[in-house]
Formats: sequence, C-alpha cells, structure tokens
Amino acid sequence: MLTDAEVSRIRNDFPILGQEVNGHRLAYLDSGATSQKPQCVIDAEVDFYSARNSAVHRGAHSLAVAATDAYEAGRADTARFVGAATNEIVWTKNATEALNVVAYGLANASAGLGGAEAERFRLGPGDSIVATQMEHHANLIPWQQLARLTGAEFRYLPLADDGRLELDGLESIVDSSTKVLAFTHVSNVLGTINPVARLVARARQVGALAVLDACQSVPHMPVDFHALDVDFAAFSGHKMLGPTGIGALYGRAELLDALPPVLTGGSMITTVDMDSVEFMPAPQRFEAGTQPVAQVVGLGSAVGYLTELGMDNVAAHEAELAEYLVAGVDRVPGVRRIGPDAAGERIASVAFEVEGVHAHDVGQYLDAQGVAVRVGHHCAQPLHRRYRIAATTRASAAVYTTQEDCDQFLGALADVRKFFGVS
Amino acid sequence: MLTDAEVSRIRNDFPILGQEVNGHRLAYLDSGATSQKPQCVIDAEVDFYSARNSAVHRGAHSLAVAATDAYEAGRADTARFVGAATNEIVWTKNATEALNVVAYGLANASAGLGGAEAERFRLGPGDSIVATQMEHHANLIPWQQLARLTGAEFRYLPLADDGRLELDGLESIVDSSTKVLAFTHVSNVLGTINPVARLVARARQVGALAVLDACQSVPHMPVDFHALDVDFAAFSGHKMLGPTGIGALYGRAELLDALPPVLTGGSMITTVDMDSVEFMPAPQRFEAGTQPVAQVVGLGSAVGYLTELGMDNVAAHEAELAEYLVAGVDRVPGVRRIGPDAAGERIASVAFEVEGVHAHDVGQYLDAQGVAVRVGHHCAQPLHRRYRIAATTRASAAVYTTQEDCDQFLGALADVRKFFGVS
Amino acid sequence: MSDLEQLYQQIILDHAKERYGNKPLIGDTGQGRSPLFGSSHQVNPTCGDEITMEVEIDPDTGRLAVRWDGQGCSISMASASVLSELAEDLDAAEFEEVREAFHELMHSRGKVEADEELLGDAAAFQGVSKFPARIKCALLSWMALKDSLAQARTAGGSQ
Amino acid sequence: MSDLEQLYQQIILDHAKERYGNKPLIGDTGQGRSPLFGSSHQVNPTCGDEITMEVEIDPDTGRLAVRWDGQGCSISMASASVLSELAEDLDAAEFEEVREAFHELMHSRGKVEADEELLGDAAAFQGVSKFPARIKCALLSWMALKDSLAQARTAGGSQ
Ligand SMILES: Cc1ncc(COP(=O)(O)O)c(C=O)c1O
Ligand SMILES: Cc1ncc(COP(=O)(O)O)c(C=O)c1O
Repeated sequence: MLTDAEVSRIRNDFPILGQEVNGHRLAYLDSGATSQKPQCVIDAEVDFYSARNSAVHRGAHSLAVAATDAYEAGRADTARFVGAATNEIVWTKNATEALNVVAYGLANASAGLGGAEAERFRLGPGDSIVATQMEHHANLIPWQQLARLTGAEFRYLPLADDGRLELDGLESIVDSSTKVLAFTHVSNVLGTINPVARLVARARQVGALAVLDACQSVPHMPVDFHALDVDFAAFSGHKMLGPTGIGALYGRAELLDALPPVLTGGSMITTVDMDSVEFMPAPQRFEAGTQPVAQVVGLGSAVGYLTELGMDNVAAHEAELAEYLVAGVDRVPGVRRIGPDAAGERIASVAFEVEGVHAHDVGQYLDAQGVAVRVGHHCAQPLHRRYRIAATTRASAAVYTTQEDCDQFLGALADVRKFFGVS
Repeated sequence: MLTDAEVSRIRNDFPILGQEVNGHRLAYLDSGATSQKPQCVIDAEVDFYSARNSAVHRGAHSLAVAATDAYEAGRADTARFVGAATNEIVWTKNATEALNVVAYGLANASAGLGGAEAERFRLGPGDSIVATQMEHHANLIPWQQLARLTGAEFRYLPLADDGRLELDGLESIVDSSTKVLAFTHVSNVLGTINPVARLVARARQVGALAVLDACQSVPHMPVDFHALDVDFAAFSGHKMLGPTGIGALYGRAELLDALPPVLTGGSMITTVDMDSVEFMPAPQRFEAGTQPVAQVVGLGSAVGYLTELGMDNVAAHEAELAEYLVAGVDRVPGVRRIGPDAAGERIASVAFEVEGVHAHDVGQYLDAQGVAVRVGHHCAQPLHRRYRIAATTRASAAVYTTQEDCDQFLGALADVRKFFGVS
Repeated sequence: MSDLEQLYQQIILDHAKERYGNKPLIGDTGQGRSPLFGSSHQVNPTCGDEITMEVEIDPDTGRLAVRWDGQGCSISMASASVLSELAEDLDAAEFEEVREAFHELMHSRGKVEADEELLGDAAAFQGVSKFPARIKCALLSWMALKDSLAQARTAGGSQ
Repeated sequence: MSDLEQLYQQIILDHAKERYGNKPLIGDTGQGRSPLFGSSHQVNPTCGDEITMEVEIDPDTGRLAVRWDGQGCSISMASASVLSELAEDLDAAEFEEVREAFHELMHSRGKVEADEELLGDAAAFQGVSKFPARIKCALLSWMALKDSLAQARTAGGSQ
C-alpha cells in the first residue's frame, strides 16, 4: 500500500498535475485514456536526444552503440516488467498496431505468405474468430476485418447486465472451429477484470490462439504474460506513464518467429533481391524501419518508476480508489453506473450516465470545476449499445490519483443536475 | 545561403553536437540515417508533456482541447511545409509505415474491401508494379509483398553505372499494365536526385499511381507535393530534425478518402456494430488508436525551425557541402565513390568503398577519430549488388554540418589504408 | 458570466428541452411529401451522437420545411431546434447565407460578434465557439440540413 | 594501447589477410567427403557480410576439418581464420568448450580476461568485446561452425 504521504510525493513527480484548470486545482481523472508522465520519463527522452540519439542496430559508431544499448535496455526492462522474454517483445506505435500486427500476420499467412512455418496461422471459411462485446474497437475491428479477408466467421461473447462477460455460452461460442479468441484483460469502460484463466483454458481446449488486450491491466496491476499463458498480448506506453508513440506486442517466442511479418522495409530482412526476400527472426522481423527509439527509452524509465513503486502497491492503492469512487458515484442521486460493484473484480475506472443530462454536458460542467473526465463511447460502441446508452462519462484513476481528486470530482458531480435544471 | 557564422550558430542549437567522442570533437556525418534534434524540438516535447498532455480528438476537457490544438497545429504546419493540404497528411510512426499503408490499402482493395470507391485501387494477375533498383528496402519490399498478395508482376527500373536511373527502357517497363510506379526522390546511398517530373508523366500516361519516397528530399531541399503532382509520398520526422516515432503519408485528398484503411481500431470509425463498420474520411481513417501526439508537436517545431532557416538556404548550404565532400573523397587514393559527380543532381550524401579495407573497418577507424558515418548496405541491398559491393561507407550531411566536420572526416579517411596496412 | 454560463445560456437549455422540429420522419418512401425532398444522417464519431434531418422545398414558394430526429448533448439538440425554427422562414439561398454566418461564428473562438439580425436565436451559440470540442455538436444539424438540401435540389434537377 | 589498437591487434590483421581455411567448398554433392558432413551459411544483416562454413568429422578420430568461404570485415575474416586453425586440433566436444569460452569473452564488454591456453589466437579478440557492434562480426563464423557441426552429427545419427 502507498501511504497518503507517498501518494502526494508521487503526485509531485508529475509536472502537469500541479497546474490550475479553469481557476481550479486540476483533478485529472482521464488516465484510462492516457496517463500523465513523471519527470524521470521526460528527462530520459531529453537525455537521449541530447547525448545519445542515433540510428540503432545499424551503425558501428559510438553514438549508434550508445543508442542501441539504451534501446535494447528499454526492451529488456519492459519484458521483465510484463513477465516476458526479451525477444518476445515487439515494438509498435501503440496497442492498436500491436493487435493489427497479429491480425494481419494471420491474414498474410492465410494468403499463403510465410511458408510452411506459417501454416498453423491459416484461417478461412469454416473457421471462426471470437471476441467479446466489451472490447475496445482496437480489439474488435481488426478481427472483423480479418474475418472479411479470410472468409472466417466472426463471433462474440456477450455481456451480462452486471458488467461481466456472460460465459454460460462459452463452450458453444468458442468451439472447434475457433482459431482466435481475443479478449480484454480489463474493460476500459466497465473496469471489469476478466477471468483470463478460464478463457485461456477454453482457447487451449479448442486449439485457438489466445490474444489478450492488456492496455488497462499493465498500468494498474502486476501482469505476467508467461503466468497468464496467453499467446499474444498488446499494451501501450502512453497509458503506463510512458511517452506517446510507443506500444508493444507480446508473443510467445515460437509463435513470433513463425508469424509472417506485416510492415516490411529496412532492418527486418537478412537478404533481399529484386525477386526474393528472407526475414529476420522476431522481434526484428516485425520492426521495419526506424523505430520509436527515444520513446522506448522513455518507456524503460516509466517501467523503472513503476517497478520502484511496486505494482502490488500500485494495485492496492488503485483498488482503494476504486471502492471510493464506486461508493461515491452510487451515492449521487440520478446517476446510473455501469460495471461491477465488487472491489477486487474491477479497476478504478467508473462509467455512468446522469439522468437527463448528456455525457458531453456532464463532462463540460466537470471541466469547469477542474475535473478532467472522458465522455463518449470510449471506443466501445457495441458495449454502449448493449446497455442502451449512447455515451457515458468515465472517471479513471492511476497511481498518482488521490482521494482529493475523487472528492473534487464527486462534489462537482453532485451539482450537475441542478446546473442543467433537471433536479 | 547560410554564412559560416549562421551555421555555427545553428550547430549550437543542437546539444548533442557539442560532445566529445573518443577524445575527439564529434563530426556527425550520419544524418542520412537519422538527424540530430535542435533544442526547440526537445523543448516542444517537454512542454507538451509538462503542460498539455492528454488524449486528442476524444475529450471535452480543457487539457484535451489544448492537446488537440497542438496536435492539429503540427499537422497544419507540416502540411504547409511539404505543399499539401492539411487533410492530406496522415501520421504514421515512420516513412516505412507510410509506404506500407499504401501497399496494404491496395491489397485490401484488391481483396474486395472498401466498396465501390476502392475499385480503382484493385490489382491482380496481369497488372504490374514498378519500383527502381536504387530503392531503400522500405520502398521495395512492401511492393514485392503486394505483388505476392495480388498476383501482380513486380518489375524495376535499373541503375546506370553513373548512379542515375537508366530510363531508356522506361516506356517498356512502365506500360499499360502498370498500376503503381514507386520511386525515391533522392537515393539514400548515391545521393542522386531523380527526375520526378519525367517519372510522374509516364505514370500519368499509363494511369499508374505515382508513389514517392521523399525521406531524403524533405529534410534537405524545398519540396512541394502538389507541384510534384505525385499521388502518394512518404517521409520521416527523425530525418528532418524531428523526434523519432513520427512519419507521414501524403496522399491526394480524393485518393486518401477512397483507399481502404489498414490499421483499424479506435478513433477512425463513425459507427461499428458487431457485424458492420463505417470508416471516417482521411486523415482519421488511417489513424487508428492513440497517435504519437508529443512527436507530432515536436515535428511541428522542427518544421518551424527549418522554415525559419529557409529550405532554399538549407539546400544551398548542403549543395556546397556536397561539392566539397565529393571532391574531397575523390582526392583520397584508393577510394572508389559511387553516385553522380555533378552538383545540383545530388545531395550531400557520399558513399564509397576503400580498396582493401572493409566498410566496417573504415567506419570503426573513423569513429575512433570522432567521425560518425554509416557502414553497410544502408538498407539498399539490390543497389549494392548492382555495383558489386557488399557494403559501403557513407558520409551524409544535414543543415548543421560544417566544413570542419567534412575536413575532420576527410583527414581521417586519408589515413585509413595506412592503418590497415594496405598502402 | 463565466464561459460555462455563456455556453449554456438559458435560451440554449430551453431549446434543448423544447426540440423544435423534432417530429416523426417522413422517410424515403413517405407519402404526400414534396418532390423536392432530401434526408441526411450525420454522426459525431467521438460520442456517437446522431441526427437525421429531412427537408422539403415547397415547389411554389421555395420555402423550406424541416423535421429531424436524433439524440445528443444539449448543444446539438438546441442547435437542431434553433435551426428548425430559423429554416421555416427561409428559402435555400437564404439558408446558405445564414449557415455561412453560423459557421463563421462557430470558428471564431469567441472573437466575432454574432449578427443577431441574421442569426436570431442561433446568436446565442456565440459562447460555444470558445469550446472547440463542442463546435462539432453545434454544427451537426447544420451539416445535415446542408446535405439534405443538396439532395432535395438534385431531386428537383432530375425531374 | 588505444581501444582501436586493441581491436585491431596485429595478429587479427594478419589472420584477416591470411584467411586460414578459406578454401574451395566441397558442397552438398561433394565427392570423397566424410559422411559426417555439415554446411552452414550465415549472414550479418546489418552489412550483408556472409560466410559459408563446412565441417567434416573424421569418422575414426572424431577430429574436425573445416573449410569456409565468405566476405566480410577484418574481424569476421580473422575470426574465421583463427577458428579454422583452432578447430583442426579439436573434436566436437572440445570445440563446444572453446566456443562457449569465446562466446563468454565476446559478451564480457572487456571485463573478462581471455584464457589463452584454451583460446589460442582467439584470445586476441578480447578487444572486440568493447565494441558491441562488432561482436556479431567475430561470432559469425563460430555460429556457422556450431550450426554445421550440428548437421554433421545429425548426418551421423541418420546413418
Ligand atoms: C530513402 C529512404 N527511404 C525510406 C527510409 C525509411 O525511413 P524510416 O526508417 O524512417 O521508416 C529511409 C531511411 O532509413 C530512406 O533513406
Ligand atoms: C482496453 C483498450 N484497448 C485498446 C486501447 C487502444 O490503445 P492505443 O490507443 O494506445 O492503441 C485502449 C485505449 O485506448 C484500451 O483502453
């Protein structure tokens, strides 16, 4: 657990949090969309550009060596942080790209690329791809597109009223035709933590690849991909105190080495001629062109910062905030929250609608009180349609979030309906 | 033109250039691989993270508005810089991704995605795709892969002995079957500036799309995509004083709006259901997920810096360096340079081999004298094979390069053969 | 008045409730409608707000009749309501003039004074222009009417 | 001695010229070769350097015979030359021991003292370990021999 003193020391590490917004103290409760950056992350990038910037894996000169060292240290640190081997981490620009790399890798294999090794990845008519109704569009549309490209069938696991997955039909929806089971570790709207073990077990039973969207878990709790036993996973740097422009794909080593590459270009081939090409093993085969080098270095620093705090402590702190926010929101009259109640089964991301006031208007009112929340469908339209809401307001926390932030938010929320004349 | 005083003032804007390497003043002549960053670019990112960082195009709160403004200003500034309309600039992580987006867009269209509007982009057996023998792998392998995916034929325009394209066969190689003509504006090895007008005219005659790799032109000379009349173009931020992790695809507006998207996910659709999806118009349709926001802001600052210097001045300065380097290298005994001689037809990027000394060893010796150059095939294996060299050494300049850098390099180069006992 | 109060002026909150012109739609197969008919569906992709706007041009007078259905925030609903009221007294050319003035006002970042004569109740949206994220909300119905009007005129042309 | 001089010791420059073991290859269809034969082609993707390494195991003595062809920088050529000379006196198990020591030395970043007894001329590569970008050059032929040896042993197993 983090003490109050520790949390306010942490807050001081984030320069942006000290500012005033619209005449109020900033209560940043939009960490589910993107997190703020501690000074050490900002400094790591500045230091890189000021002393070590160079092309990596390409030059023999001293700067290139320094840059390559920094870059690969970022990979090793990040891999350790998520329970992966170093060569199981592929850099992407964001989690969305990471999920697309898997989908297009399968599409390429299905179109006959990648030779015999890639045969295991082929899919076509008669096969099925399964996602869930709570997915972020990043873990939904790539699979729908893959289904279109290959003729496979797209299916989904539905949501129950309480914000959990409805798994009664798991055995019939994920069946022997299923080649991919893609699901989120934690819902970015409901905050629900999904039962990974149960879903992975079913994927294993039918021989499907288990693809995990770990965007909302890696920043908020200890995550170990080897222990979770998933085949692929995706997460984003910018949500875990790191820079924008960097994300990662985790894949089991033997899968990554066999999956056909997607983006092609420099630094990912061994030889190319005008009529033939040989690709390098992972991770390089997926890292065509100049990579987000400074951003990897920045992410390495973020991972170091989180490791020092201890992800158990981070999770405990945020679990406390989750309980506080859920209880607080539920106390406000005229507010309908979606997502599970129970502590331990959710993260501190709380979405709700305010009776008679559209989410945009709620967000606008809160912003005028210095409270930054997100409004809209949060890139989860099917989920919102399931609960018959066009748009919700979402307050989401991170390690630097304090009870004071929550109180400022809850206080302002209590005034919304009065302001708009609906109570 | 930039005066000597101006160039040394410019040099001072780049913190990394002040350092010593191996006991020597750093002569950074690897700008062709990646450029160094002026303080203003570094500061722009720091300022963004410290005061405005937030998700863009998604939130209604004040930080989100500030972030969105900064992000879109970066787009508008970059578009103006390359002679494009604002909505004709799509952000990617690097130029490699940009070229892949075109190739996969065509592949998706060819597989039947994108509806009637995308029919113009379909290709298949009987069609041809043409690149050149001097391409960087980034503008070569994606087209070879596209040929494999669609059954189209891959062809190339060969290189002449003098480092220029051999265009005698242009009319027969680019013929009525040709759907794509992809070529680089400037060779990253030879320094050759290609005759864009002639190539575009031929593409127009046969109805092929003209795809320009502008990686080595945009940082070094004034470039206006509308004036060049190309259909698509790609360039990278890190080569033009900007951050790593950001590149751009230019496309004529009507083409971008019709090309099927490639990466799919959040913030690029209007509506999605479990069985249908509608994509936004360009540029959003190609910008799935959280974008490299801070990097766009940094690139905007780089573009501002270059604009203030004036790209005509930059080009004139570098033309002078080109002449100086070419003449200097040609004077060193036992050195064989590849690429054109003439000023005006090349940029200040000079590749050569040293008789009896492998490029790796040349580079190592130069590095010990503080001179950073690149050695290898520079992601242009077919070009090297054409000239029967496995690897060359390349010295490449940028706006901050001085004559002193060149002298330090030329002096060290003159000693290489003696050190290795071959003269 | 704070920025927030300027944004949510009483007149806007009232229109958001009243929803002038929010009526059952005729639809493509509608009976008894003018031959000069157009319909447009617009979506705000950020929040999923949507509106369908139908317009008929009176073949004799050139006057517009507008009806709409949709859901959204108070700004988008109020805007549709105000627009429906305004449009009643306009022909297509006059609407275009008002639309341009409204468009300019929205992109003024609070620096242009609204022309109340021309804009009527729509002048109250001046406060929106200080909130760039909300401009799309205010413009959604105007875009839909512009689009449906173009269709209605094409329908006329193709007769 | 500067780092550069440590990297390019005379012994390395000499081996780079001498290219011990650089002989015409036998190839897959070679006549008169040992039944315990293996061949491996390795490429350094950064610079396009490449080497093909062939090995025969003497069925009676277990001794290795090595030949190679390739092109590359002085470090990779010298390494192949040194390796060929060393390998002559070794059997497969002994090679593996030497290879591990060499591998460790290369990744020591200059912090491990080379075991000259075990490594012979290969001890001169200690200076390479301070140049991370060149380690691949030094290891290229060793990887190729390891790989071809694995094949040669499998060839034996499948007899
Ligand atoms: C001519 C050319 N094209 C493409 C690229 C690829 O650019 P990036 O690595 O930034 O994707 C480069 C640089 O490496 C280049 O010089
Ligand atoms: C659950 C989930 N998946 C995927 C994403 C997409 O991440 P990114 O936008 O960084 O690609 C997000 C965040 O937007 C998310 O919350």
